Amino acid sequence: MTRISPIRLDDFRGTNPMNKTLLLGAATALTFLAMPASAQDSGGGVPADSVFVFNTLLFLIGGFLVMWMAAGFAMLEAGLVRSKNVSMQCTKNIALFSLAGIMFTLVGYNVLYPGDGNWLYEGWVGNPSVKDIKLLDEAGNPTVAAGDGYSSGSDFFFQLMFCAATASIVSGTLAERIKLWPFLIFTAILTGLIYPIVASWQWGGGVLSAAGFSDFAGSTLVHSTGGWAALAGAILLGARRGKFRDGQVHPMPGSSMPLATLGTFILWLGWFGFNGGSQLALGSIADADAVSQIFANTNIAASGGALAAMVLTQLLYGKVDLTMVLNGALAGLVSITAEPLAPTMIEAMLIGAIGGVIVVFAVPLLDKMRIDDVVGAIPVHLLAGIWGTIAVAFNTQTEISEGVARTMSEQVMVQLYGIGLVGLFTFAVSFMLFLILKLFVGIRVSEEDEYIGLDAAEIGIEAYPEFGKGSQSL
Amino acid sequence: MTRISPIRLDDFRGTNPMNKTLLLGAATALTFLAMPASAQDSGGGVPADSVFVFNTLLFLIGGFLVMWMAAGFAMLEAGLVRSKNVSMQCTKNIALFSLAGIMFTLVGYNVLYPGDGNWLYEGWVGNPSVKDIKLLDEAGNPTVAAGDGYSSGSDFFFQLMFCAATASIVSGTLAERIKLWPFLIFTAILTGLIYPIVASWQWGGGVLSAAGFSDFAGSTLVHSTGGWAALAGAILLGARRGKFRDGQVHPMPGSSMPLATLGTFILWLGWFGFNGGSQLALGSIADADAVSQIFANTNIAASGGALAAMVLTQLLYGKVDLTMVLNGALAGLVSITAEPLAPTMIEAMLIGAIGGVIVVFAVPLLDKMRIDDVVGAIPVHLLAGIWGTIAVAFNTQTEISEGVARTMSEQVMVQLYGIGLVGLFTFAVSFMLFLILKLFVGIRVSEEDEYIGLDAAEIGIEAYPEFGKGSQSL
Amino acid sequence: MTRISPIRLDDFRGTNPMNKTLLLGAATALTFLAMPASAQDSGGGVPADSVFVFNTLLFLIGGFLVMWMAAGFAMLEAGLVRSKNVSMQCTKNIALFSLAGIMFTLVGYNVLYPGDGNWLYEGWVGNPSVKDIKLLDEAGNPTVAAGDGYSSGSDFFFQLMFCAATASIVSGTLAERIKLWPFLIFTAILTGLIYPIVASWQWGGGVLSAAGFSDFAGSTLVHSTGGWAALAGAILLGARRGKFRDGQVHPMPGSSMPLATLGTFILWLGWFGFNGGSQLALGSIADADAVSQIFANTNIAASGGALAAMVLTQLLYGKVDLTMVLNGALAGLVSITAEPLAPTMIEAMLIGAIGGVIVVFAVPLLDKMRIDDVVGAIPVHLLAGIWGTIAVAFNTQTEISEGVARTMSEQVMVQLYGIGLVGLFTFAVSFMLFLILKLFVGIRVSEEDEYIGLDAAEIGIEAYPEFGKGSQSL
Amino acid sequence: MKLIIAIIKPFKLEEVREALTKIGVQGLVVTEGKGFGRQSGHTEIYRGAEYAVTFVPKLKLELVVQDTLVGPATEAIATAAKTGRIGDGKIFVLPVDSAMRIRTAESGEDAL
Amino acid sequence: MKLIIAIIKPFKLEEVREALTKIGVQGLVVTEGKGFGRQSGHTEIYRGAEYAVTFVPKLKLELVVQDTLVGPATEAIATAAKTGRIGDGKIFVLPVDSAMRIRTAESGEDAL
Amino acid sequence: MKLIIAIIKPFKLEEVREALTKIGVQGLVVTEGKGFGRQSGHTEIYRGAEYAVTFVPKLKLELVVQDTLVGPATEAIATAAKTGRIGDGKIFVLPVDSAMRIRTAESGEDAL
Ligand SMILES: Nc1ncnc2c1ncn2[C@@H]1O[C@H](COP(=O)(O)OP(=O)(O)O)[C@@H](O)[C@H]1O
Ligand SMILES: Nc1ncnc2c1ncn2[C@@H]1O[C@H](COP(=O)(O)OP(=O)(O)O)[C@@H](O)[C@H]1O
Ligand SMILES: Nc1ncnc2c1ncn2[C@@H]1O[C@H](COP(=O)(O)OP(=O)(O)O)[C@@H](O)[C@H]1O
Repeated sequence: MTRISPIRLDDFRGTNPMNKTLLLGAATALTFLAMPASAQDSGGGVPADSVFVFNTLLFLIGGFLVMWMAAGFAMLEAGLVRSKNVSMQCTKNIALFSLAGIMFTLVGYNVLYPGDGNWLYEGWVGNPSVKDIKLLDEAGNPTVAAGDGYSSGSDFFFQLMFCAATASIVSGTLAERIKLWPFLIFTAILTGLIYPIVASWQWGGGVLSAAGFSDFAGSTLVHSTGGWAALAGAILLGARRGKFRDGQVHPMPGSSMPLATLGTFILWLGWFGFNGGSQLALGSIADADAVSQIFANTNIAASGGALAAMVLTQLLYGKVDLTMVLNGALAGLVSITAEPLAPTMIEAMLIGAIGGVIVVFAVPLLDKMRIDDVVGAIPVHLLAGIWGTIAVAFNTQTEISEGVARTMSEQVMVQLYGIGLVGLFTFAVSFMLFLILKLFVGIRVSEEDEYIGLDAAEIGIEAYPEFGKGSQSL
Repeated sequence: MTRISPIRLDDFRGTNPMNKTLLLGAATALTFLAMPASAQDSGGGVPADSVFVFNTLLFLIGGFLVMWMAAGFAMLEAGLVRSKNVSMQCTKNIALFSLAGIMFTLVGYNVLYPGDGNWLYEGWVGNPSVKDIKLLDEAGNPTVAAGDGYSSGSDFFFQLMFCAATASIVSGTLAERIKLWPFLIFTAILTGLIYPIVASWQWGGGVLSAAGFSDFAGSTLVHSTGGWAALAGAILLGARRGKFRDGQVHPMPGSSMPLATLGTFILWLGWFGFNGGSQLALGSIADADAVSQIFANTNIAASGGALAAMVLTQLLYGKVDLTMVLNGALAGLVSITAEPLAPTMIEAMLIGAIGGVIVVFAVPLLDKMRIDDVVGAIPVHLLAGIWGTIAVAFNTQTEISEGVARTMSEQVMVQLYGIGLVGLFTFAVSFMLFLILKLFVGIRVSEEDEYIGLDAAEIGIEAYPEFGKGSQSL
Repeated sequence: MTRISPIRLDDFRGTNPMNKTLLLGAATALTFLAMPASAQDSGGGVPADSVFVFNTLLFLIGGFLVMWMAAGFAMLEAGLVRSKNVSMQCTKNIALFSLAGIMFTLVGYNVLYPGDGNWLYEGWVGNPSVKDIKLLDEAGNPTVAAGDGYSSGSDFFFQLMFCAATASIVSGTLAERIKLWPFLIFTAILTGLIYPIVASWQWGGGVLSAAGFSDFAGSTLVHSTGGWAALAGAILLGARRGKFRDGQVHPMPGSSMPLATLGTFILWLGWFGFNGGSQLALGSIADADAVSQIFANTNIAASGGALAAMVLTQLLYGKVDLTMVLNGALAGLVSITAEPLAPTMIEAMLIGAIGGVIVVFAVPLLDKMRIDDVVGAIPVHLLAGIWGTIAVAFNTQTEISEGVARTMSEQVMVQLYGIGLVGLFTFAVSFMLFLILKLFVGIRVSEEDEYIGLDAAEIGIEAYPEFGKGSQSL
Repeated sequence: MKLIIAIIKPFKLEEVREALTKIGVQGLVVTEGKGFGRQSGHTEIYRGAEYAVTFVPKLKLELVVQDTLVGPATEAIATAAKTGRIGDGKIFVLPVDSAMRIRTAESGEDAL
Repeated sequence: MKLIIAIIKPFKLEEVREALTKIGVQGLVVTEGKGFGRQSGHTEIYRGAEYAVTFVPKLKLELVVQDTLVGPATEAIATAAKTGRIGDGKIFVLPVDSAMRIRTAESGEDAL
Repeated sequence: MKLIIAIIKPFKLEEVREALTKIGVQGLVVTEGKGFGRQSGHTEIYRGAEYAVTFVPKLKLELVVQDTLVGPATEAIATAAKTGRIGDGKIFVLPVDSAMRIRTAESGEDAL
């Protein structure tokens, strides 16, 4: 396993130091790369304008698929919380998605893609500014040239959805006890600054990109980032009352398994956009092949994760645990996200399966540590995200942008460096932020409110007024 | 704000008087326009056949996304009615979508697109006839030339979904009390004639198009049309028994907030097809940029609407109202539908936010007027639709097809003319139709049937037989 | 009705005997066909590389839409079983989809597409081997040439989803009584061998293809295959306890009509991918027209099926039966699947409507035969599948790959031959397999387990713990 | 003290509660139940097969009242719950030995 | 008149109802309940952690019958509800002071 | 033998059950109910309109005990269910004529 894959596509999601002047957004450099293989040679190749349309279309399709993941998170979480907190969980999910859309526009996008010379601290923090897109001038002509290889609005749309996904991860872990507005304040900062800063280190051409870190679609940058923030919040919030009583774990079964299953299927579907779209280009045979490979790998990684969790829970507990199977599928997806292109399908299946195994062991482990993660987001997004990021190294020996070839163990170190940097920063900042919120606003609902449920306490809308203890049930 | 945008794309959704011979469907003229920018120049441009495929693909993707909105309406409505009417609401939604598919084929499409010389009354009513598509001849060759710029079947598919959406709007308002079959009779006429006639005035090159009216994807033509029909029905049907008792409003909480949330997310996703597909072309850099801008604007308008409703209900009632947030997101989407391309993202956000504000004030206002709109379709689709249609004028000073430039206030007048014309016609015809149905068939279920619920009374299928008062709950 | 359509596209989904050397996957030969019409001629046509990208994109979009059908089956079945079996039904659906993904990779794909010389028994059984996809070499170059016309990974992805759909069909019929693991063992063999063998007869260039059988997207190869397997299982399993008591049918109403409705809408959406993607090519005007026609026909066939079932249940029972309307829509879709391209829209509507009629009569008929099909999969997939396959002959008089023209009645015979062959093989093998499982492992849960529900008995996860009899309902 | 058990049609709950409040009843508890009686159920058709729904949704009210209130309470319920149609329900009165308010440990009629 | 309260296993409802109908019982009301008794609950595992389900689903039947029917009704219930396995349930008989049919204001045994 | 009916706050169920088990109560049945009493409900706002939620979720426990256990059981319930805040609930005791265990046909106190 010491193959050399010369130029990794994801390295070009962000800045390519040699071509800074070209950098206008996430995918610019990539297109630059893709072109020689396709558009520029017209002997049967794809003409430049067609490449532009294909790439844009990939962003748009990928973008709407990832947008759909917002519904997936909402349904998964609505299914895994108790019915007295379901309306609140729906409220948080639609609110965070809306907020992410606005914060990323107002601040985040330009922080993520500082481009050439728009860094506040070179390689570390981009300059916050509004991204107020207007692609066609008054005469209906594009404001940006075809040479960019894709419409920057489509890229924006696509990248926004990643930012929103990061926030969705947090809401699940902290469910059933965090107050609505403090949660939204945190979300605003997460989507406006924390995630964009982290992602800029790699995709914006910052320090991680320079260090040779590799994370194709964001196992670390998106999923672990969400997971670290969730972990910080979970520690500061504390567990739901009654979860850890008398030295024992007291499960609080989710209110609707079909909704949780639906949410998982939605996420699975959306992930084709998440990983496939991260190829950032579709306008050549090589790119079409790459996206196809990614689709196939993404699917089998999820399959591997789900089946691994299924077999393992059967062996461990004598019964299959559906919620673990759902988590396992998602862990498989997170695991393959750092590198969905390079592995063969069998390798992808194994990478995903290990993700599934991680979940089955990590869920009770977190319980033992008295960390209450309502939907399993920490095992799925943080831990499987770390695993997937490390696994990149096993699979490839990358010659990165600086033109340096690495051995597998060298690359493992780089990957660990990236994981550590992202973890440290995200965890520390999130912890401080939650702490400030805790001290000055309060982040946790009162004991009584938690007992009657956040739906009754904070928003006054029952999820199922006619069932169970619902007020309209007589 | 007195910019001149020379040629607005949506003006070409319908007839371009100068190119009548080319008119074969919705997008013909547009493609004609698009071509100079792309296909016809082959110096790096997109070849004509590729343009054809791209445009067709946009219609197909846009079409399946809008089709998906049918599921969104179904889930939203199933979540917002009481459980004793949920099966009926599902039945109505799948039935109306099926019926729309057939009526639009048998009558509607050709009424909507009378093309050159196929008007019954020039500019007002197209000639009804069957659109029995057969695109390939016996030898497998296309029956229509590449010069059309897109496959007419894909255009049909796309336009059909708009027709179905109009009908979906009505079913929510009239829920929980209208009889199934009279509702379906109304739906058949709405989808076969009313909507096609209204839409033909603009997109079929009729009177509104000639007047310089501008409605990119149908804030007025689709959403307000549905809203006016719903209003007429709501007035004639009367409120649900018990809703307005003793001079007070008695809310009847919806049965499932997660389903309502899911429905909203589905609609949000589908709207990318609704607005993005309405660009009607994807085969050039300008078109790809346009569709990208539309996606980005559509998303942030929804975000604005949702957050505005959230903040406002918090301020007004001290609690966030989830159902208002869901309505707010949809109102944001409706508001931006009349012009999703011209605004910058910040402008789009504001347009959407005002839509959200409208909803929060309009819902209790309707209650005060004793108009019982079960799901809030009138505020969302009719009122936000009017707002969005007017907002077009603020944003652009259009030089319309006749080559006339207008000031903002002139354009406001044209927009109001269009809003008024559509409102008058749709409301009057719908009212008469519902009146006839009321007199000759009866449109409202009996008091007892309403009490036991339409599921038990009319279709004998319980939505949740094992929960609440379900017959299988012992 | 004796038209000659010279070359049917679906004949090229599999082997073209004259071009064996080119055969590398499902769509190869098709692309070969498509090229003269588009890519090879560059006078305004689509360049070869663009064709490659278009075709690949069709597979990817089609593939993710069909993947989404897995969620549709899950929701439909979760809605139609009783609440005590809902978690199990969700478990089975996500497990079977995962398993199909792995078995098709490990064995199935290469069995389905033996290509040139990779048959175990020429024309009957392909050689099982792993399909471990790796599309780009170490240098990032495609491992397969552009001449193939599409990325083989995208084709794999698309075909996999058909395999998974076949397995989904079975799970619904056998719900509420079959044990989890034996069901999964069956699924593994169904997706690894049975379905691939059957499909290879036509799409792999085997005996049915040679015989001139015609089944565009798999009314017989996918839907009836699933239906036959379901029938075999239903007979060996026996009915749910209490379903047929005292010589009477005792209905067991499904637990959630909105979920069943959602599932149906999901399937309807996914079917555009199922049928549209089966055109296997998008890179020419003819192909774009074909896909458009297929979308329009597919939609109206579903509409026809739904409305036919609606009207018929109203006439027969005096009440519309929602579950029959849902089944009717699906039966319409299955019916048009064997030939969604050739019919005009009106013909497609009628073909679908007859599918809906079949369902309404077949559901009680199966009850009379004491065959307990929980969700109606046998009427929908097996019977409407047979009808759709026969209907191919009415519509076209095909000149098949051997260059032979047939009369309608000749083609009916060929269609019946295919239906019979697939039925015999699938039913016999499935029956034997279930029998072996019954004898050696047991396939049915105990009476007590069936009474308390599979959720409590086999997986210990309640679907709705807080509603109805749920353990958390106090 | 007596325990009054009233079985009523669900949509009459609000009226009955108001009638009881008016005569001074201070508390009661309601449970959902299914009744079987002269008011028969109905049959439904599901996927072409008929089935009987034997039981009819009812509400069961239970209230303990001092002896002097038994008459008025019974009457109040009977009046408010009556539609005159079959299935209106029943009122039963049972003897009670003792009562206690958990919060204060008051007992007897003070507990009501 | 007596009130018979029977706690039974849910799946026995139909048999019990038929048995009671046969001996002339004309009405009853059923409520869902959870029982605690010798028949213990069970434990489940959810996401790797065990929890006890202490209560077992039961149905509670209540019927007021004239004194002469107490014996037959008790016996009918006991026979129909019996499986012989733990958890079959109990039958309690309580005195009733009065009964009234809301629809007709009939009282006493006529009300049943 | 007496029937003890206790109306309690739902979250007190586990504590009450344990308290009863300790003093030797072997069985009981719980039903969900909605209470109306001094503890008033609350109002909600839905889509801009207020509505009152009059009833409060309560659990109703029923247990038949031999006479000697009536005192201890009442006390056990009262102690375990008490929060001291309004709405804690009530305990009623009613006379029971007879009891029977369906499984064994045992009767009287043996049936409990
Ligand atoms: N003997 C009885 N014991 C307890 N409940 C009864 C009895 N008879 C009837 N009920 C309850 O009263 C309800 C109404 O009784 P029913 O015979 O249907 O009509 P009506 O009250 O008009 O005589 C029944 O549904 C049942 O719940
Ligand atoms: N003393 C009691 N008072 C009221 N209900 C009881 C009592 N004992 C048992 N029950 C009810 O009867 C049901 C069956 O009792 P259990 O002790 O489990 O088995 P068995 O009836 O075979 O003795 C319990 O679940 C409970 O609902
Ligand atoms: N007279 C009564 N008969 C039956 N149940 C009662 C009676 N009074 C109160 N309850 C029940 O007890 C619950 C608590 O009573 P409430 O008056 O609210 O507070 P408290 O128990 O502190 O006096 C009520 O919700 C109701 O269910």
